[in-house]
Amino acid sequence: MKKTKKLILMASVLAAVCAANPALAQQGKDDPLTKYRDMLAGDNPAELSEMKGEALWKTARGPNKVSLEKCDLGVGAGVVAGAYVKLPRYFEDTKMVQDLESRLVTCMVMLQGMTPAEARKNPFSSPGKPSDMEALASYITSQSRGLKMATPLSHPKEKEAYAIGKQIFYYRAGPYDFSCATCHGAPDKRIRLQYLPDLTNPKDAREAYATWPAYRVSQGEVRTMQHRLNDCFRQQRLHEHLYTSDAITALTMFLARNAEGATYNAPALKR
Amino acid sequence: MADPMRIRAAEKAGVTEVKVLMSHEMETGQRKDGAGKIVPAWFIQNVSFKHKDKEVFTAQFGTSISKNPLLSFRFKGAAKGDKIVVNWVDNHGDKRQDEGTVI
Amino acid sequence: MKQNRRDALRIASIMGLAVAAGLIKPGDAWAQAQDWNKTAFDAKTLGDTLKALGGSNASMSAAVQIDAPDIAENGAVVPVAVSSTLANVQQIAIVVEKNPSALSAAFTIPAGTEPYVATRVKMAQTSNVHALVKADGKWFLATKEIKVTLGGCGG
Amino acid sequence: MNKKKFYVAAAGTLAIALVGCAGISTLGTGSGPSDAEAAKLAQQTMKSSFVTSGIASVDRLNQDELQRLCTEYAGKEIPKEVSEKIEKSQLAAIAMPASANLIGNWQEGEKIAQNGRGLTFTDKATDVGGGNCYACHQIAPQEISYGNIGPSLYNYGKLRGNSPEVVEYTYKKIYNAQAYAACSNMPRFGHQKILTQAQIMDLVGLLLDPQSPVNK
Repeated sequence: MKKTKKLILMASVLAAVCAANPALAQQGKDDPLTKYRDMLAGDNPAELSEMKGEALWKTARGPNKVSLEKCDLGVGAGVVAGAYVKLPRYFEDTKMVQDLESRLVTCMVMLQGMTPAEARKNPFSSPGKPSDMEALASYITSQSRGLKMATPLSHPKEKEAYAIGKQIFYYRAGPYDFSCATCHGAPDKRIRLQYLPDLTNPKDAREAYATWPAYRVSQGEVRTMQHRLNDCFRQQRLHEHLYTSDAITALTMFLARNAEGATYNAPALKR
Repeated sequence: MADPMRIRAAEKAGVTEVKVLMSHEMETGQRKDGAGKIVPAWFIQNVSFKHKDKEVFTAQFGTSISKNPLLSFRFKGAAKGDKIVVNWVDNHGDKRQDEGTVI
Repeated sequence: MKQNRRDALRIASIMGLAVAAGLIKPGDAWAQAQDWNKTAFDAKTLGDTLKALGGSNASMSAAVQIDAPDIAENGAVVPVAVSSTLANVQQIAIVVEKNPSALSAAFTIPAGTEPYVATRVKMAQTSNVHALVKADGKWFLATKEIKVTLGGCGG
Repeated sequence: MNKKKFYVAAAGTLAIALVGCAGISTLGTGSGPSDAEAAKLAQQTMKSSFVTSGIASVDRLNQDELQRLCTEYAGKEIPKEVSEKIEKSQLAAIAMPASANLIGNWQEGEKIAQNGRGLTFTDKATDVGGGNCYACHQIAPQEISYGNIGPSLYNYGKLRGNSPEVVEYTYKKIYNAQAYAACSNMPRFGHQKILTQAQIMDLVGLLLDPQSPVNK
């Protein structure tokens, strides 16, 4: 009897430890930024980008003067709803694992007749130079809101991408000796006042992936996963990666897959 | 041309809360570009809200309203289904008019 | 004075005709009729801003509330809401003391509209933020300090 | 896409779903490449995915011996002989300044601790970089926006005094943290030429000068 009780107690303690959500701790009473974040929640300028992206998706563009409405994002030609939570994935027609932005480039080239260079021309907006890619990503990701992350990991190329992504995550290099894990490999860490998701912990990994793309109030733009990783590499003091490169796809695969089961909730609003 | 606004207006117990997001750079005139040159100020100056042709709220903005401005206010007298007409004009004379429905 | 008013009315009716004739879209007519208080937006101090808005002095009042965070994670977007329990509120203004141009925004509150506004302002640095409220022809004031922190990786 | 194939894929996905409290390191990759194979593929992938941009050239991907070892032991316990080897070699490579007084100007040190710029592909070679110390450490109490990847340095000098040993250790620790803690997260500010000797001395001042707000 006593033993059973002890076991139950141990199990419940374990459960409590498992349930302890660092993301919730961020919103605890002692976090001085709680009020700031609460007041911003609800009115997300990303919605302007979603509206713009939807119009772009449906507008005939490129030399072929067709819209993207027949673009196959992995769940059927023209299907946007639920596409993002199943990316990145292997695509038979390109024989590649592709994330959303890589796939959009493919559609702009194959359907709309743009050159790859044209399609990749302005991936990240700057003041006065809005990016179609960011708007399209805002719209497409918004159509997965509320769904569970379910990135496939069955094709050998998907498995390979995951394994490569994991290696990149831990790869220390550059003048600062940083890897992704330097900032995202331990619980409850902050840079300045910003909490860093521990991407080696499933709970944080889910919460983090499920909230990109995001409208960055510090930049006044919706930033995509490609931009997030590009800027992480920049801050790591590595050199610049090519937009939609294999390294980014692999790392995204690793992160997306580790977010398995997360309820997708983006475009979000972040600092 | 300016991008559309997102307008939300919800009526509850006779009070309608209006929330509008406007798509605009809101350049302060203080920022320098990559080449070190000052980027000229470019910002929304006036916003007006009308319900049944009656002005129910107006705003004058300076350069320190955040990019993609949010504006929210509350007024009495609207019913569900009524239209709210929002206009803005910026210092270049660019403007935008959109309409929202009270829910 | 009377003459001016009549002129204004005449202009208004001409504009109305132009709109009706399809010469000017309603938005255009509206845009051309707007006033923007340059003097107020050029003012560097709370006092000069108040003067430009037509006030001479404002008294601190607990009937004016500023709802804003104590600390902002980023100065580019700082949420600020102003409300008041005063009767007959006609105008609300938000002033950020240490910004290059102190006045962020000024709002008119017609009868039937509640004395409440919420927006987001840019703050160059930690500063006092003032809410000016004109009610029954008199100006009232509330003040709150908002700290702006440095965030992110810093590069 | 073949529908049947898709359902098979979905079933496979479910089979590898995370269980309970398991960490991500235990997440199976099925028949994917081994770690060693993946490491090799990752090198190739990164080489083909990165381009020289501004001051950041592609050779930044090339690891030195320490980076290679710390990558190899990431998330694992580092064997004692490996960590001792790292610390010894890093300590031996520290260059001491000519000046006998290592306590620089704390006001300058504070600016360096606040400055997070330098060495990114958007920085210029002529930009004066900083240490970005507040990103990871609490230092002077006036700055409320500080990180916690590293320990708090508030009262650093007050707690330790400023004997010659403490001064020398502090300089060397900033110069090369790996000399005392193999595979530390802290950049090797002197060794990797992120900061100059004079800048490091100013940081020593920030931490040890009795007049610095750190020790008030």
